[in-house]
Amino acid sequence: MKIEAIKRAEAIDVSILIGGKAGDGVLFTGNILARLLKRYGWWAVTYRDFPSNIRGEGTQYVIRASLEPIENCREGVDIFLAFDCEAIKKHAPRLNKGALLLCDGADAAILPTSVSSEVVAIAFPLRQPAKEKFGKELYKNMMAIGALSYLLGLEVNPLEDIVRELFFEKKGEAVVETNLKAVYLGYELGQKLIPKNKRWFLPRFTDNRRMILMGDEAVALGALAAGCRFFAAYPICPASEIWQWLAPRIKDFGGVVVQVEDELAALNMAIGAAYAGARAMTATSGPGASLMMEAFSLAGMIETPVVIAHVQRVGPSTGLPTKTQQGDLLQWIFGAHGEFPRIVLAPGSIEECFTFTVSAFNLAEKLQGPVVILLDLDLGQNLRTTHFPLAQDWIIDRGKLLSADEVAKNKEYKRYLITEDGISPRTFPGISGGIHLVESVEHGENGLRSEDPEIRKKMMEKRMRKLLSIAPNLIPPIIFGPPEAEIAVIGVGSTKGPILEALKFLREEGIQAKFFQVRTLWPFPTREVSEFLQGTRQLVIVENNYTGQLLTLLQSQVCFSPNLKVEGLRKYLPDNFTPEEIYRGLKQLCQ
Amino acid sequence: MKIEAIKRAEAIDVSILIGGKAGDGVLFTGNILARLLKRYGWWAVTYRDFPSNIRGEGTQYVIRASLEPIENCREGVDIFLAFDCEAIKKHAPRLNKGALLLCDGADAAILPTSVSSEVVAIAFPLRQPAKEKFGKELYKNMMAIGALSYLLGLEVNPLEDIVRELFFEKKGEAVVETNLKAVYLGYELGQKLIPKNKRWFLPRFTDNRRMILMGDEAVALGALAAGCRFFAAYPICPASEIWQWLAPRIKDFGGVVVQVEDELAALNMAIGAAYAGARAMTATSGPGASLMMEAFSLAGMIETPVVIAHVQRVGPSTGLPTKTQQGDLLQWIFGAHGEFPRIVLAPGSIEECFTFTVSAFNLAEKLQGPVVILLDLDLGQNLRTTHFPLAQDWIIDRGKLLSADEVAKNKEYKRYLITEDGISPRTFPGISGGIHLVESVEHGENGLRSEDPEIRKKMMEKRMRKLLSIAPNLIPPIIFGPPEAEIAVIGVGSTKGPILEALKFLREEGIQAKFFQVRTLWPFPTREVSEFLQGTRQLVIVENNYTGQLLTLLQSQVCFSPNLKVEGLRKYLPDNFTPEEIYRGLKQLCQ
Amino acid sequence: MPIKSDLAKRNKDLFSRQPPTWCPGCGLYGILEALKRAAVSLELEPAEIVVVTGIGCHGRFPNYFLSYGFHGLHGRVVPVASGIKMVNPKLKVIGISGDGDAYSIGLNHLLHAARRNSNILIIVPNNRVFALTQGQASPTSPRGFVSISTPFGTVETPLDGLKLALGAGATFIARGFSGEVDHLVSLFKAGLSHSGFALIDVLSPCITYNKINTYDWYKKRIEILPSTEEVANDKEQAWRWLNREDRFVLGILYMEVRDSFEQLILSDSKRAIAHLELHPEKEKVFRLMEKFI
Amino acid sequence: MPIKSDLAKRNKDLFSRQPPTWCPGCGLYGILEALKRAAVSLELEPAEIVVVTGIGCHGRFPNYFLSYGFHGLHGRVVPVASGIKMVNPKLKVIGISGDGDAYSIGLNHLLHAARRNSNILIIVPNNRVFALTQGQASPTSPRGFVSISTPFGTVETPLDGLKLALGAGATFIARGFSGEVDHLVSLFKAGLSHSGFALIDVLSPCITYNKINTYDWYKKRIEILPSTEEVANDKEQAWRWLNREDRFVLGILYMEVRDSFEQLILSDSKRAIAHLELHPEKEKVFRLMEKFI
Ligand SMILES: Cc1ncc(C[n+]2csc(CCOP(=O)(O)OP(=O)(O)O)c2C)c(N)n1
Ligand SMILES: Cc1ncc(C[n+]2csc(CCOP(=O)(O)OP(=O)(O)O)c2C)c(N)n1
Ligand code: SF4
Ligand code: SF4
Ligand SMILES: [Mg+2]
Ligand SMILES: [Mg+2]
Repeated sequence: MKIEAIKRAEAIDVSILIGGKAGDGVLFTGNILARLLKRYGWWAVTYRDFPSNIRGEGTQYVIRASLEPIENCREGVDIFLAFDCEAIKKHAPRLNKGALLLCDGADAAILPTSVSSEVVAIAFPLRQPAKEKFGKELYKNMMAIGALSYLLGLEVNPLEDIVRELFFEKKGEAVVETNLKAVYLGYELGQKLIPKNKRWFLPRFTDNRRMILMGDEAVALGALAAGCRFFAAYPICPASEIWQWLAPRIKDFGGVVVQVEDELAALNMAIGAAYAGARAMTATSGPGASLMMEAFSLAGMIETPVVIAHVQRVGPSTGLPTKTQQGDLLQWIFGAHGEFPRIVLAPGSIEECFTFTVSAFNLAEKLQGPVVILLDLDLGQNLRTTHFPLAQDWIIDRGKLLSADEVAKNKEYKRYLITEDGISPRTFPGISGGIHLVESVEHGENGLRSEDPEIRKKMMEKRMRKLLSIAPNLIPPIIFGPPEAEIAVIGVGSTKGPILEALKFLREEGIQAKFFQVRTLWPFPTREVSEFLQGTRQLVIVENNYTGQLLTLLQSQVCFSPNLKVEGLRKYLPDNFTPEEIYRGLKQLCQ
Repeated sequence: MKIEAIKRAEAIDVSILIGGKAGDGVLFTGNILARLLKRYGWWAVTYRDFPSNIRGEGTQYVIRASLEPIENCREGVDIFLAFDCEAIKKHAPRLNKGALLLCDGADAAILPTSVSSEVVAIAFPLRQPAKEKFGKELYKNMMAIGALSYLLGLEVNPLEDIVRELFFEKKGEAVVETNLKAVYLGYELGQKLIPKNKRWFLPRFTDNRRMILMGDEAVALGALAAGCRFFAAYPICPASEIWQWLAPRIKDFGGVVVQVEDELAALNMAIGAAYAGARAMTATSGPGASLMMEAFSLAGMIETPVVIAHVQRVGPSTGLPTKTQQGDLLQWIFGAHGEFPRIVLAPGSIEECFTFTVSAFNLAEKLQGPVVILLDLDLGQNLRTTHFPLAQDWIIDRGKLLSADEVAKNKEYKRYLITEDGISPRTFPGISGGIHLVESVEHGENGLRSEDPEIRKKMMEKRMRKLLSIAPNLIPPIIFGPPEAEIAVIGVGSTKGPILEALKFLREEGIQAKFFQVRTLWPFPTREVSEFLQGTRQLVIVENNYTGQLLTLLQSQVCFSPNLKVEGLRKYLPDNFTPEEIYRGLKQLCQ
Repeated sequence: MPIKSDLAKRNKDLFSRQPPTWCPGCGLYGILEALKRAAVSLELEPAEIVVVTGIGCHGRFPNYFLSYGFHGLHGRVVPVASGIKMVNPKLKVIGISGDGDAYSIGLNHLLHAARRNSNILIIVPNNRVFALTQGQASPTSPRGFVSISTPFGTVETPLDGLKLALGAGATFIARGFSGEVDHLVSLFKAGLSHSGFALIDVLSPCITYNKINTYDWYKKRIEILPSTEEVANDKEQAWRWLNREDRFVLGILYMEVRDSFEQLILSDSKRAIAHLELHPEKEKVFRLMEKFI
Repeated sequence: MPIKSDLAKRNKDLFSRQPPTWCPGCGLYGILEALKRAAVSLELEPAEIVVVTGIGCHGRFPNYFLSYGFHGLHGRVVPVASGIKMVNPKLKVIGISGDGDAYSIGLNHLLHAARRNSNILIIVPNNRVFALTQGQASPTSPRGFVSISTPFGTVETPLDGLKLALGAGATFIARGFSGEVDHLVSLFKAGLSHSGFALIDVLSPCITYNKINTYDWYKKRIEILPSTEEVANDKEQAWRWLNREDRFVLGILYMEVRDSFEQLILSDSKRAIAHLELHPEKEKVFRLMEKFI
């Protein structure tokens, strides 16, 4: 297959898989290795596949490192460290030719026959020596790091630094020492057990102003940068990381994070805080999002800016809380009762998680309404390498906000003043002269409830007009690839990386394709899509769900030319696409 | 204007408006009059416009009676009974030529100049004599009934019966007597004050096997007929009538209605009851619907049949709780997180409220999932006359349900058995041999949670397949008018009546139009719409909202021919369309 | 902070927005009157007060009481009020939440705010019925209450929000009666002066939908505690008062001095979050980004 | 009703579905063990029990306990359980709801079921932490609890669900400890035999995320009431026990005999709604339609 061929000189792109059981510390090991590779000057990305269970079920962690910027892992694996034979059974088929399998214990013997004969399997004892030398099986993980370092030809210094950084603050020098000992033991074992000709030698680069972090953390950073100083939330996977990262840090900025009793409280509290003048936010996933719909509609009606991060997981219902999906694309667009302006932003990379979050706060205050940042677990929780800083600069634009002095000048302050752009100057409680009522019932300019049909009409139009007024400030889509390409692809969110890599595969075969990354999901970029599709014959919508929500949205907003062949490439397994899958899918659909 | 001309021989179609303030008893008066006219063998429909306030704000009630079946009121008014001058100011412009205005007190003098000179205004004292004779202003309402009876030329017997029926059960003979006295007093006053030549003489018809009721009541009747025996709900306007009508009556059928603490409890409790074997239901409006989204997704995942009636009011947020709108059309289709099969039915008449509710329960149990009956306030709360009985016959089909014996025969019962049609035989707790677990987390056939991608895939497909399997059982759309008509109209719910009447107006002008009534909103009748549109040049989507939700849905599901001119006719005032508005709108859009 | 208004104008009209349109005789009039008087007597300014209300007849309060107002969702008065208070502790944040609003759909929030000791005052106009939705039973309806939603009478134990708030750790709980406006003024003053979570349940007749718990009915059944000045921090005593079946004990039933949530969690309670000047704070943010290098 | 299973097989394995995968040492093992033993000892059959659980480590219960099971939403155990019970009162309906599930997101339902006196048993495996979501503070976390969500320690008053349930009118409240399985069996038996709303809060160590409230910590702080046979219907006594700060009082703290919600609202408690044969009942429906003529 072509894909195999694309995998060029191995030393510039390597994929490492660690497999075991929840509770084995796979996540921990993988995180260290990824950071280590990043420190080495490589672009590292990770893929985590964990059960929603504390203990006992199969888990895998993939680290891909490349000399070129990458956004996602691939299917093939070059190095596989297996903590048990179930992992081997499950993942061995993914081993590339010439790959190496290190296997704790004697399980290495039972390599499934499906595996290429060029794969070399080595029994590599970890648990046993860990227990013997350090008294705890857990040290097997640090040993594994050591072994992999040897295997990859890494120098030990940066590793030492990382271990020190990660452990020192929390646990003190003694712990660092023991852990380093375990690392060295693994390294030595590697020297003993791993055939020399199976080693890799990853060169070290010094230009190291790169960060490695997950989308949730980038959103949190974006919130701080944007001046978010109030965050109320209820724990839920995979969104808690956002505010849990903020919780110890926001104090330094004069702000506060509160864990509240449920999602109803979370959004209502954030709305209260925003009404009173703070930049306020909450974060959740599907089940919590469903609970927030009522308050979402409230924010729209009372025209209060509030930001909601929604990190999608597999649904319906509780679904698979630790797996990724794009199954809630339409929820914030059509979900709440009634009609009001709202904005849904969908970042597709770590930088975008940051910059879109900053924009979200600016847009929310300009719109005076709710703005959603829609991620998925893949983007939210996997580590990706990116440039430092996440943005060189950014602004804070609080929209039409009156100062206390300006309010004082006002004769009669009207919270819902009807204006040409629909946006009414805002003020906050505590300011004399600005006294007003925000009202969830239909109301007149002064906020007092009214059932007058004419007022209803005007207010509805005023509110909806706001979306048009801020249209120029929305985040525009990006188009990749040549306009004249035969194949057009549209996608959103975390599929960006794999789509772009798939396009690269196609390009290498001489097939041109272009990609339209939807970045503002609502209001939908109808004009831009239409332009993008001009003259195009083949359109493929790539999305990580069953029903084709992005396609549904697209169809509802864009008039397709009858000459356009439209296909959906969908995956509803609890996983994001691999670039290989998209490559294969596009080839098949666009023959 | 043409419309005026259409209003033919007055004696076959009369519109009466009663205007006053909340607390005046306008609703009560109007209800009696409507029932009275219905008993008279006329088709009566009503329109209520009440503030969401207990007291003090303007309120109106229109009764239209016709010799032909009608579904809605019109704009023009023939008889106007005003309890105060604000009402006159507001509604006088709607008076038809030759109309009569009865006005309590001296306010009749100040007829706005806009009113046709052919209108006759009469000062008609009500409060004053009511207070004098009966000690309470409230009796003005019964007096009004008497006066209107005289004015309309009604016989007094059926009126007496109605008053007796309405009061007797509750209050005893003494109360009946006083009320009747008030009626007669009003009648006599009418004889004195109303010019003879202004009287109408509505003939009485004896064929009286007709009912007059509101959509909410028809839904409640449908629920009883369908075997619904458990109803949990939280009060909300305009949906409470459904279960409040059921509350005293369901006991006779062995069932129960419970008022619970909130909407989260309501739907979860109904789901619990359905899981345990009952036909169970809840009812709500927009704000409650938003709160139900999480449990809606649950019902989809665990495959439990449950029925939800949603009576739409004006949003967003609290909006206008006593006014009608079709602003939540998309909420149940795209609103909850995750993807699962669901059905949304939208009745457009009283009969359909009944029959669709029966169908909803059958469909829910066949689908093993949630079914929504989507009404709007206009359909839910206004009285309409219809044939008795609401249906001659209906069936109860509980879908794939195993008897205890059948379960016993099963070796190993699997709740989520993968079948060709996607539907797995169901059983209920308490039955030996049927023990199973329903699971909101993704699960295998036996209900045990599983994160296996293959199982996920199969289960997702199994669940979604169910929608295809039950497609033949869905309620098909109805098409009115000739297939070759130039103008095509699509609408849903309570706009049915006014659209059909508007089409009649057009027909009388020689303009042919056809109407596609969407009756199953989801899954959308894509094929049927496409067929309907074949060869059509002009399509108008009529809907009672701002953003054009039905159009959005249509566009997302149907590929329009490029030759088709598509227009939206929308109203987002807190009112349903009048037939005149639709007539005017269609003429303007389709010139 | 708002400029103090002219002392000469300091009477309760300072707090009038529009004339109320509640049914004549409704208990809400007494509550409105009492709150205005309490605000005047504490020398509060309309601009430093925020009144948050739920949906119900009580929800109309900000239409009549002049101050900043937030008429939000049914049952969500408490989180909104807490959010406002946390970002601007200088404001007096008053939640007015009906018995349906506070004790049916919104009970969870109420008790969590109590355990947090959020520095807000929640007043529950307890008419023991869902009035605005036309007379359904509420959690506080007396047992056997026949209503449009409960044709056979309620069978549930009426809920006493004060008992629950006491159990949840509220630091101020009191009961008043709309028919005793002077007493209510003293409760509202104490509640507004309390630092921490205060819940005042006000027995408040609905003359339209609750024909049982009328003014007269209450007058025969209330007992007013002698003083609102000295209140024992005694949970057992409070519990006994709350469990009296013969009488409604009116007054401050429990009060405790304890740091409020805001005092405990805000880094700087003098610098309100709402008043922070927002800058990109690039250097600080870059420093945090560096941790990911 | 289910056929009684072979007496010889009547041991706790009758209720085993799969081997549990909770962390070794988790308090949930004790609860599972105790529930199985209680069910055996009351001669219950798996098919007549329904276990409803919330989301959390506790939510996995029906994977291990063999009976009808309903793993629903986070915080909605109580309404689901009530719905089941109302339509089939012959079932034993047991809700298992974590401290986060029952006392954070789901508290409102719990208290309303208590005031209704719904005939269900709710067991709260109270590990004082949100375990499944990896260790956030829960409403019952001790004050000062440092967690991933509360890096500076919690400042809220820990919530005691039993106090609130008592205040709401629950007719059976008890506290147990996962480390005292025999005692727990007796509580579960009593709870299962109680007719009306029963809440059993079980102190249950989470060895992974709560390093404070361990088995040893509890062992020093529990006091077991002598008898579970005779329990006084004494709210004041219960309140005192619940307010003890030095000790966790284990046992049945309050019990009262009163008609359950189901007894009071169901027209015929012998004819379960779930077992009604559904027919169109045309004549009856027509008669109701006739009222609209
Ligand atoms: C989510 C939601 N559910 C239901 C309603 C309908 N509703 C409006 S007011 C109300 C109850 C009001 O009772 P209470 O809080 O006691 O206020 P009162 O009218 O008695 O002052 C209800 C159920 C709503 N607005 N929102
Ligand atoms: C609506 C919703 N919000 C949040 C979550 C995420 N969540 C799952 S379990 C849990 C808390 C579990 O705590 P607890 O009930 O104490 O259970 P434990 O794991 O400790 O047994 C949360 C917040 C969810 N599933 N649904
Ligand atoms: S209905 Fe009751 S609560 Fe509402 S305003 Fe009238 S008396 Fe007051
Ligand atoms: S995380 Fe805690 S509660 Fe969950 S299984 Fe492990 S010990 Fe038990
Ligand atoms: Mg009330
Ligand atoms: Mg817990």
